[in-house]
Amino acid sequence: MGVSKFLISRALNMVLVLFATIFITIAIVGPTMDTILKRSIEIEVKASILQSKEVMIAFKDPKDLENYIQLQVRNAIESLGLNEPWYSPRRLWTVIWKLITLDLGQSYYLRSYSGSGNVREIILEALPRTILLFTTATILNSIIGILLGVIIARKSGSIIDKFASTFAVVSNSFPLWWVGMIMIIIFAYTFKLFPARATPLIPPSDPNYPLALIHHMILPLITLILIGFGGWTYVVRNIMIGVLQEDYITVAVAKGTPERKILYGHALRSAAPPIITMIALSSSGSLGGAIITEAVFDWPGIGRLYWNAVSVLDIPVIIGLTYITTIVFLISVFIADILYSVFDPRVKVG
Amino acid sequence: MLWYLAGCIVSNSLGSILLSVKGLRKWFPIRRGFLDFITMQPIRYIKAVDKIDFNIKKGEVFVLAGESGCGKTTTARLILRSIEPDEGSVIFNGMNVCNLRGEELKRFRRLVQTVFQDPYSSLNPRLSVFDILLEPLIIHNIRETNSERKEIVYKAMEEVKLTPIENFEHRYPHMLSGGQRQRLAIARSLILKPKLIIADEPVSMLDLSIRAEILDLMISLRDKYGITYLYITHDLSTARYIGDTIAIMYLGKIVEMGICEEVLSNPLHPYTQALIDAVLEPNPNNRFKEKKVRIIGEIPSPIDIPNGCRLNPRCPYVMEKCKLIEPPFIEFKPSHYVACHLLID
Amino acid sequence: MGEIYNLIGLLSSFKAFWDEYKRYKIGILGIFLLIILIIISISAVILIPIDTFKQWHNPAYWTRYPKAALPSWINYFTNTKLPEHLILKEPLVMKSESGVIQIFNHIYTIQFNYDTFPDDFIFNYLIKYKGSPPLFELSIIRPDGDRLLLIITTLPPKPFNLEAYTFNGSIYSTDRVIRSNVAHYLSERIGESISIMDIAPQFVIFSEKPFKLDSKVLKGTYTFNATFYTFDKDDQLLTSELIIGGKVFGILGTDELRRDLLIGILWGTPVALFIGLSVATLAVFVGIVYGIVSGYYGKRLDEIMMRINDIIYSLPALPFLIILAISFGRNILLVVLYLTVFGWVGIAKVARSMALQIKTLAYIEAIELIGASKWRVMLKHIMPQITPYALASIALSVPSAILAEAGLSFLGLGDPTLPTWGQILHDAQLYGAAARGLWWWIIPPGVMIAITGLTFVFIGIAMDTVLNPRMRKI
Amino acid sequence: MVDLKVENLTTYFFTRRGVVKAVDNVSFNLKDESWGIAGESGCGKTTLGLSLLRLIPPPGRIVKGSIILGGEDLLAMDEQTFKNKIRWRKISMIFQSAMNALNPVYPIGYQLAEPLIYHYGFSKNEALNLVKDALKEVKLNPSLIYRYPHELSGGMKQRVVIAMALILKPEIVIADEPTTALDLIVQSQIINLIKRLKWESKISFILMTHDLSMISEIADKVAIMYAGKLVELGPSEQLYNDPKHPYTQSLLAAIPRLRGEKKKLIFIPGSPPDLIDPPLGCRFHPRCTHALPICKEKEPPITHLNDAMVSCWLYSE
Repeated sequence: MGVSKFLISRALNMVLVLFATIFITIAIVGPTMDTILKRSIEIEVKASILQSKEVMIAFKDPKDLENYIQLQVRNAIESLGLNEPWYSPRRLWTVIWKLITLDLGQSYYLRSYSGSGNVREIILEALPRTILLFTTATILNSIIGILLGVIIARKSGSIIDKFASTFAVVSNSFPLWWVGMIMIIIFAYTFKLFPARATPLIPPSDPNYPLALIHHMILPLITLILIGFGGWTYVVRNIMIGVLQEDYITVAVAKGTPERKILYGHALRSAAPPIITMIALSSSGSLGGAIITEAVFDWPGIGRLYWNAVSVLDIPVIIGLTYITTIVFLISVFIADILYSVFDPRVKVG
Repeated sequence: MLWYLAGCIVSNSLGSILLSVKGLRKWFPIRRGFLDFITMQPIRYIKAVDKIDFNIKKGEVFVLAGESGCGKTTTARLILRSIEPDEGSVIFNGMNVCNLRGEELKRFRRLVQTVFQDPYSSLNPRLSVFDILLEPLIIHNIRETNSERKEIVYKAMEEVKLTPIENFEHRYPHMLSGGQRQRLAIARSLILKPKLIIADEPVSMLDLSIRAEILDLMISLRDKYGITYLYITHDLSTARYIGDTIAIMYLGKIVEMGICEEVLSNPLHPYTQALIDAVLEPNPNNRFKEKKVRIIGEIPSPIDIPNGCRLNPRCPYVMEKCKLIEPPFIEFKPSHYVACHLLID
Repeated sequence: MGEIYNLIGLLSSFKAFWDEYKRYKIGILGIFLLIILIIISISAVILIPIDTFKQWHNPAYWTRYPKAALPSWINYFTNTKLPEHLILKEPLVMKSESGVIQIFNHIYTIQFNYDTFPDDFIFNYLIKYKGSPPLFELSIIRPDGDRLLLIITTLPPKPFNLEAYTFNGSIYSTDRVIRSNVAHYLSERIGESISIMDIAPQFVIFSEKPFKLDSKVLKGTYTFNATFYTFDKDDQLLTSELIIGGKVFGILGTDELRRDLLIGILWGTPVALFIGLSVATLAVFVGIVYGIVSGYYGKRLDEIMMRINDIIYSLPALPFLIILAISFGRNILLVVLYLTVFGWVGIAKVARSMALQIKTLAYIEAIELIGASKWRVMLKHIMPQITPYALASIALSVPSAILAEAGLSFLGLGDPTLPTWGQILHDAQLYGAAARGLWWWIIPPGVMIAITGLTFVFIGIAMDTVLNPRMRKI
Repeated sequence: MVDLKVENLTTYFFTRRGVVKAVDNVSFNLKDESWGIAGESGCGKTTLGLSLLRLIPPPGRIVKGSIILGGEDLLAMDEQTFKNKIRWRKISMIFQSAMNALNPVYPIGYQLAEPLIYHYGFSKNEALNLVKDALKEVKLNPSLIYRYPHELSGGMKQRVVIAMALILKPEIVIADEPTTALDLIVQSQIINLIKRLKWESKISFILMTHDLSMISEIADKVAIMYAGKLVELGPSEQLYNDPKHPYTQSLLAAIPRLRGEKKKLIFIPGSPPDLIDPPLGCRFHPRCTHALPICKEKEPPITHLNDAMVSCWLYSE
């Protein structure tokens, strides 16, 4: 099977997974969503009726009024299709169609900085900030990890290797967000080098906002790297040690290929496919994990948005975010596949 | 009791046909991706075994020889019904193996046993020698009491000279040498008193110095219990050492078949001839001359099988006809069959 | 293929495995830590009454404890000795009678050698009386011999409907009477009248003379004397308790909600071990069975099963955990279930690939051709080979389960009936502990999470090194 | 004039389980001829080959001995000199499995060009042109330089690996089981290729294999290795027609023949020893049918018989 065929089949697979994910999300939040929606419609309808005096006057008997309200509520529910269960084809199709067209609806409570309640706008406002922080961290981590991993793989068993491996294992065992709290104690409380909250105090419209954002980003970034690069180094080291045991490395040594060329050419090139996959997966995987980290640093990205949405149960925002996160994840998987086929000439998946 | 009697019957009726393979065919479809399915790509096949016929007589060693990928192992699997054929039949002892179900199939499994190439992976590493030999008895529910079963196991161990028994019965496979493992594998195949043992390259992974031991063991068991062997190999020298009848396979077809000694000393098919040329002999004079290599290149993939005679792109004697028509399988001399256009006219 | 076979051979007995395992220092260290964690868990369960941990989320239970107090060992490292929070329950008891009057004395003697003043003090008592309400007097004798009468009062009368009245009284240092008495004492000493509104009794009582704003603490022995005069022979002073509010408390200090962090940390251990081990075991079990069935049966079933696996793998785990916790509840067993749902996927993949490898080994075909059923092959000939791997992956899955649970708890989605390390950190975050520098509230839970994780990582790495010949040096 | 003198070469692996005595006091002398080193699996052939290239992976180490090529002791050289002057330039190697000896992510042309680039400083394009010639020499189409290893058949890969070993025109080429995993007919093709190279380019091959028949196709002199030791060595004719050591005799009698009279094969009972704890005295004695009491106690000395040398008590006084 050729590369293009391989990629097309991966793309089809991606779409399939995406739909399954949406379905599962709806299935989990669907029932909750329905009750909440119905209740809020009821309140809305009641409020609008009780506010308008003309309607009130028209009814003499409170029973009639009650019946009228019930009727209006039922109409409203029916017009939204809420009388059918969440799994009815019509409603599923509406939701899926809306998701495909990226029409993520209106939020219940949350608003964007500009005051808009459009879910897509709210998410698109937060997404770049998360990408700014976490993608930068992933890129820096992978660079440090690859360089360091290659060096210690060559000296596997040495003191520096043991030290680095231990650091990797130990640093990976601490919760990232906990380290974040410690970093705040050290650098924001004790030494007062960085602000404790990562959200800049000036409004986003201010021209200095991007600069302020970067200043506030330094502490979370340092934390992400401190905790992250060890793991990267360790994984790269392990892959490299495996590759360095291959016969073709011995052959390269025998041929007189300089060591640098062996490490960064032969070995790293062969180790590239899994490493590339790892970069792609972890740069998107971090979006999901961002929730807690952003909560600790109060970083105004999608993680904190997700957290806010969950705290007030803003279901449209939750679904929208889950959807966007999954899309980003799947796209990275797809990119990883493409890169894999670029770096590994053997790629042939049946 | 039946299994015991069966052995006696066999020894009395040497020469009659035990296993008959007729028009056996197995094409493996190549897995199509989702995309191939949509674009209506035709299904392509690996033509592993493409209509072969042969008979194995009771008590003989029938050799199926050929290079890797020629379909010999697939043939064995078809006979064992480890995979289902697309076409053709396998008649064993009067029953059509392809139609067996349930208890009948289980009985068949008891009568036909296998010995594999790799003595390292063909034994469950978690079981001791004793347990490995006990396993078939448990599966087939042979003899009720433990002491009776123990007796059978010990007897099998003695048979293959895994003695003294107390030294071996509690060992695990990794504590045995390659030769001992292969003897254990033979003991396991023997324990159900089979009529046919299919041995797939049983010595090719063993060191030279112990190969003869295994081959001799196999022959002695044949003489003692009248067991029939289907011996699968790429090594014509051991084939000659142990075989009675030989069939040479190339790309899913049998190209030549006959008495072992006859085929190997008077090969008729160019492929057989080339194979025999290629066999190495320990002779210091060889180093002064080039080896004769009659056919060129390497075996093509069994997906893209050439039209006509399958050997035609590599054959030194190729004729126009060879590229168009598949040669029939004829009895060129008494009991010596061959499929080659050169011999038809 | 050969590798996996050798591996299985190597591990054919537990002893062989252990001989190999114990060569790895890291593995020994892991087991050592595990034993410590188990000891902590057992002692937590035995030593700390279950009531205590059930009260974890009940603020009323913790009122006698200080607010956000540092751990008491901090005094060894600083020049200024901070007062320890004292909860004294064993006074010197004296009892005398004169006629119908009984006099109960509870005398607390404390050495107060700290450099800063206590926060406050509280005196609690429990008295039972039948007759006229008893008279109560609380006084203090300072190291310089001054005696201060803090309060003298009559207890409330016995309700008519009761035969005997058990009265639970509390005297706070902030009580108006005390402030007034102390103000009186102070104005006598400095010759100025003091408004009782300006008085914080502890700053006077524990201060050096002359009483100035920057006066230091008067170090020495303080005697609190509580005297009760009762008027019936059956009247009894049951218990009393003197709390000197300090700035340091216990081994780990307290949090903003006055909870003793030591209790939270100790009780967190068995909870974390339970969650970690049960999630890991369940996930590995499900993953292995799933993987073996998928790998061994192969073909279409495998295809379907692996697609399902892919889908779960692609779900963003934490968002979904949050959704699940909100939609279905956050009982500890449910949390275990949620974490399992996301935990088995990777293991199933590995188990499947191992099953596929083992399936290609000739002995599987051999046993099939002898006539063994599919179940027999899976249970007797595939499963045991994967078991050692399963044990290693259980060990390696524990840390991620613990981290995930801690994360959920940190977001406030943990089981609200249990103290967990994640929840302690959640509260710390809620009260801005990091930005306020309350390090003792943050460091121990994180360190415990890491140590517990490391324990299993160490064990897992050692097992994995034994099991994975490629990583092992000859 | 090639003159390789290996004396008392000893290579051990220092493992956790103990010291694996993979190559123990091996001596031979190669002069403008091809050698075959025969031995069963695990006898130390590959380690011997890697020792000659000083490529023993840790925890292995050359413990003692000397390898003298053209008067220079290769083991006394510093690594840089050895790398620049000897390895691949004078001694190269055809590695055991062609599949694993080629890096899957580089086109084969580049892999063949590397020695030219790093030893002689050719530019990549110049080197690739020379590679094309080298491919022609092993009967491969020069256009293959842009192909990746997985696109070639087994026989082609084997030819590529041979071309790689020859690219710097070395004096000595070590071939470690050069035809394992190849089909019979392809094996003959490769043997013919090696023969032609030997005749035309005057390269001395050191062929290491378990297959005595294959050695007879190429080697002028043969050494038989058992459990890390050389037990017998001598000219081909001598060794095949009149083997001295009981091990050699048994090995030859264990080979099934396709031609000539059908003889009963013999086998050697038992299995080769563990090299961590080899038997005292002669390492072959537990499997030897001619074993004398002294064989269990003292290692046999080397006895010269005509052109051959044998290490066996049967031939020594």
